[in-house]
Amino acid sequence: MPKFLALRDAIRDHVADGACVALEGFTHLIPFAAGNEIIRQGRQQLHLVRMTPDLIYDQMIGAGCARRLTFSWGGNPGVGSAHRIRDAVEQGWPRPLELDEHTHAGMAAAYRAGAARLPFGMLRGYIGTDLPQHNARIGSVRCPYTGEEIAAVPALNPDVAILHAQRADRRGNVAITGITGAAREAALAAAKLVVTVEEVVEELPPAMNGIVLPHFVVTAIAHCPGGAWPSYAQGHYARDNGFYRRWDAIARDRAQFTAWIDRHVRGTADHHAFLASLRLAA
Amino acid sequence: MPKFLALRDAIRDHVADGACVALEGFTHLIPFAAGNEIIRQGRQQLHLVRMTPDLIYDQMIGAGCARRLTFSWGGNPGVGSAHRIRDAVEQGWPRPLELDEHTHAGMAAAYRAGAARLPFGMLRGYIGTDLPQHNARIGSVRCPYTGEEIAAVPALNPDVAILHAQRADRRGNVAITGITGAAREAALAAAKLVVTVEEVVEELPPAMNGIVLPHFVVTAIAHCPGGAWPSYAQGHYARDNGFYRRWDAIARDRAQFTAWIDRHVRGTADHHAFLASLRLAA
Amino acid sequence: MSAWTRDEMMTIAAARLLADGMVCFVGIGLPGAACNLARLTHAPGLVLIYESGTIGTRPSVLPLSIGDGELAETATCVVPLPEIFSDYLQAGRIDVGFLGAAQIDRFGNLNSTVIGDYAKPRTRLPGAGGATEIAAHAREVFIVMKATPRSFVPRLDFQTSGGHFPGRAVSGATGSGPAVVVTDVGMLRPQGPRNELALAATYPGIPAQEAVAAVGWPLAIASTVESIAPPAAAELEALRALEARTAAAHREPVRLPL
Amino acid sequence: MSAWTRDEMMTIAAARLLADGMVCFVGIGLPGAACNLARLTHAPGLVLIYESGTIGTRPSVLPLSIGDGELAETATCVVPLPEIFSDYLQAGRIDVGFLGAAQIDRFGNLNSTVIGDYAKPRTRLPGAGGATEIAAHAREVFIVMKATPRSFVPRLDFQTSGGHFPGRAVSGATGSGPAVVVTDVGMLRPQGPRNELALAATYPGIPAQEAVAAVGWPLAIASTVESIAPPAAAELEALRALEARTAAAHREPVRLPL
Repeated sequence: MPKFLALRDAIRDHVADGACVALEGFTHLIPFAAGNEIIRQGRQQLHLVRMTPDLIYDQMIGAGCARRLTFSWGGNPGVGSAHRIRDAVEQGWPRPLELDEHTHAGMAAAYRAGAARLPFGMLRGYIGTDLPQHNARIGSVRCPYTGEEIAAVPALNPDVAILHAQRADRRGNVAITGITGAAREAALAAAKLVVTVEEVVEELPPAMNGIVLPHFVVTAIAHCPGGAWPSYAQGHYARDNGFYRRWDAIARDRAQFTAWIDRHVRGTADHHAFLASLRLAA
Repeated sequence: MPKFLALRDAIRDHVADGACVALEGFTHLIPFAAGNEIIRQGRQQLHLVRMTPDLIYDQMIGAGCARRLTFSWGGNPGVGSAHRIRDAVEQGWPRPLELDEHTHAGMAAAYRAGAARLPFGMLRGYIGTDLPQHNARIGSVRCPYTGEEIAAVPALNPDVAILHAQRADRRGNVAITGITGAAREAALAAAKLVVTVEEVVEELPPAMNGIVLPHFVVTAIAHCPGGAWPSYAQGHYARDNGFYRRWDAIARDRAQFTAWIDRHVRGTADHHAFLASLRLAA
Repeated sequence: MSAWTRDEMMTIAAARLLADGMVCFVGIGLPGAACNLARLTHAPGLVLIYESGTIGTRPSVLPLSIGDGELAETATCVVPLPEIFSDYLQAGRIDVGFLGAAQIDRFGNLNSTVIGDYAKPRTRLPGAGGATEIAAHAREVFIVMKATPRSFVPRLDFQTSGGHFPGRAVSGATGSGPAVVVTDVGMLRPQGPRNELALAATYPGIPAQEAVAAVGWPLAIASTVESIAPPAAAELEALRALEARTAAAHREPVRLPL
Repeated sequence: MSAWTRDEMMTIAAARLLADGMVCFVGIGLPGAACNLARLTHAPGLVLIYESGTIGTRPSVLPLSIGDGELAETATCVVPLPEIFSDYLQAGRIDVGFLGAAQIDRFGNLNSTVIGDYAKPRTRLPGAGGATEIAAHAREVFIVMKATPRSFVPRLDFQTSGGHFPGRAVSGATGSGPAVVVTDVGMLRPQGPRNELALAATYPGIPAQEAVAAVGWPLAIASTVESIAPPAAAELEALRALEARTAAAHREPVRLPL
């Protein structure tokens, strides 16, 4: 049965320095509030895992939380570069970032293997690419029936996965509607699962084949409305495409980035105060 | 784009003697009408694949359609034996039946591998069981990272999968609600997919995360109301548990079984006539 | 409330083993009755998972199959069967797996495949289904079977699912194997270095000798044998009401979809 | 209708390559515009799949990301991302995969990973995303890129995705590789035994020399060079309306969820 905690307490209790952490959500339901809280609490040396390290990891990496990144696409979707990730890779600022780089198909196979507690995933992948020359973790396995060589990746089993979802019920079942990416797989692959939600309801709407993470796979739930902003929560609020565009200028410059993080993230007590401070600045 | 056909034509065009055929649906949405039509058309030497060869394969095997069975559990759920399957295995009546026997977890891995066009599936399975001693297709693979030995099964890629579903739209998208078992995986693993549906609608209800087989994976659709009886179609009709119980007596005896098949299946023109003949007999 | 039957005692004894909040992989028949009885009495937060893919299902009557429509309608969610086996069972998320079988041996190994030779069986049984991997990966396995010398045998004709077989510890099985065998004449639990099943609990009015006689191998008696309390009125009432609702529901004629 | 721009010609030329009913794996930017334009004009039955998991999506405006909410709302269904890659792309169910990149070489190999050395890059690019497996397994690959000598290079700094690389036939790639590269100065197609890209089509008023000058390797000219018809009024109108709707939608301020 998950605990219902304030986000501050959920992060304090479940994200340790040096931990392997996956904040997932593919464009949709990205747990930005949780990422900000990790920055606020000054976590260090994290091994961050995420298929698409976009703004959320740009912020965390720029704020100095990470030492290592497992990923398959890192940029600002539809806009351009993730400038803070670039700076960490190109210049080692604010600290060097070790890369464990994959393709989407490879990451998906690795999460799936992790969710099933298999030691590796496989795919017909990494064909015609230089990636395996630079990542020794990309391997292969021989089919015991056909003799074919199939690409392999080690299972991903983060210490903790963090998701944002639309709603949880009082027992801690978590329901998600819309694009999930590999969020379900990452959630089930992790040793612990922390979820921020838009609302806590008495009873979830009948799900039938909908996506529900049953309460016994959830470690902690934090009620955090707006927790996916500037990404979106289907049925609650839309993606703030304007902010994604504006982020390009904020993140391009170290000083400007740090001022933004200091003022809006480190300078606020929680996600509500963060959003209020942004509204004030707008 | 799938063709909309009469069930008779769909079976005639897509199920050849000797083919490898998977009629899937786990307790729910079992394509009984399609099975009956295969019997009616006198198909022979089929390699039947199904996790749970229950009444539908009891009928097809008793009617002499099959030479080989890939499966993981064969019985009358909650009632007892599948008498016709037993007779084929124990006495070779009406013809011998070769078994390719697995566990549910193994079949699921094999369908999943088939759907992904991987040559094999893997699982932490077949532990503490004599099955691998009797099925040479159950193998193993060594993890390239940990050195662990993991059970392997060859991918299942039937020539044709047959499902029953609640509804299709005019473009041939097929929507399923409720228990699916491994039906989606079997459908995507097969070279061709034939679906019988309760209704054809102009537009499907908004699906979001619901289960839809998009039209480009569907080969043919036959409108066949009641096509899952005596199993059920969630939202349309309930499982006829009474018939499952009555089947035990019908199937126990070769002559009685044959008389039933001759009268109700071979003696009727189509599924509607089949149901009418049963109502008359009741 | 009339006197209880042995079948009722067996189901109630099995139900009592389930603590609130446990995640159970449920089979059909006796296990289903025990799990649902527990849910309707002392363990309302019991999570029932059926291999059909229904998670957290709360049926008001016992299903005939493991995939009846009510299981889907009352579930927290319905997931594809492959996920149940890979992401729940294999991933170690099942507290208790319930199993029955045609034959059991003294180490809790089970046969549900054939009587006689595999290639030319005297009786072909349904086969493994989910049992092999439940036996391997559920944290604990509870077995519910009526005891007879024909089913509690010195040697299985075929081993479908592993109990405390030699080498279990290095086999890749992640669960701890059978914790209890609930029968109609008492409960057996593994003991000693080889985890041999021994009579560990008796029911009121059913002496240990009856259990010994019902088991086809020389049944060991545990050093301490628990005396199980008789069914409480509330337990019997709940079980009988469940069975009456079930019988009524299954008697209801289903119209042909014509 | 005003005169067309080269970007419009490029998008319209790409859109024309798509036949009704094709199943397309769509990227963001130019490919998304081309696919949606085709869907809104001559190919209403085009099936658009985004790697976010949306199948058969019909957005009224172009999304900024590949996972905007409208893609989910207008989709036939939304499936988990792993299924898109395993059961659709890897399974060979995608007719056309659209790709762009930072660099392309004469065999249609693509770089979207780094400029400079991988370990110490001059410019770190976003990386592969879905591209590597799209390049391998889509039945055909259509590339859409503006041509400049900086992007059409003799030698890639890093090969992210394979075009007609040596050994493709035995590499396990199940698709046939790049069929066309649509640029703003003409279209290239592979030719000859080594499948080297050659100028295969020109746009009205843009001579072959412009294409040759825009490409950083000595560009071959195909034996027959097709002359592409100028944008029709209906095409231009549909494209401009789509872009105007998109700009208006993206201009709409989003209220902070506070």
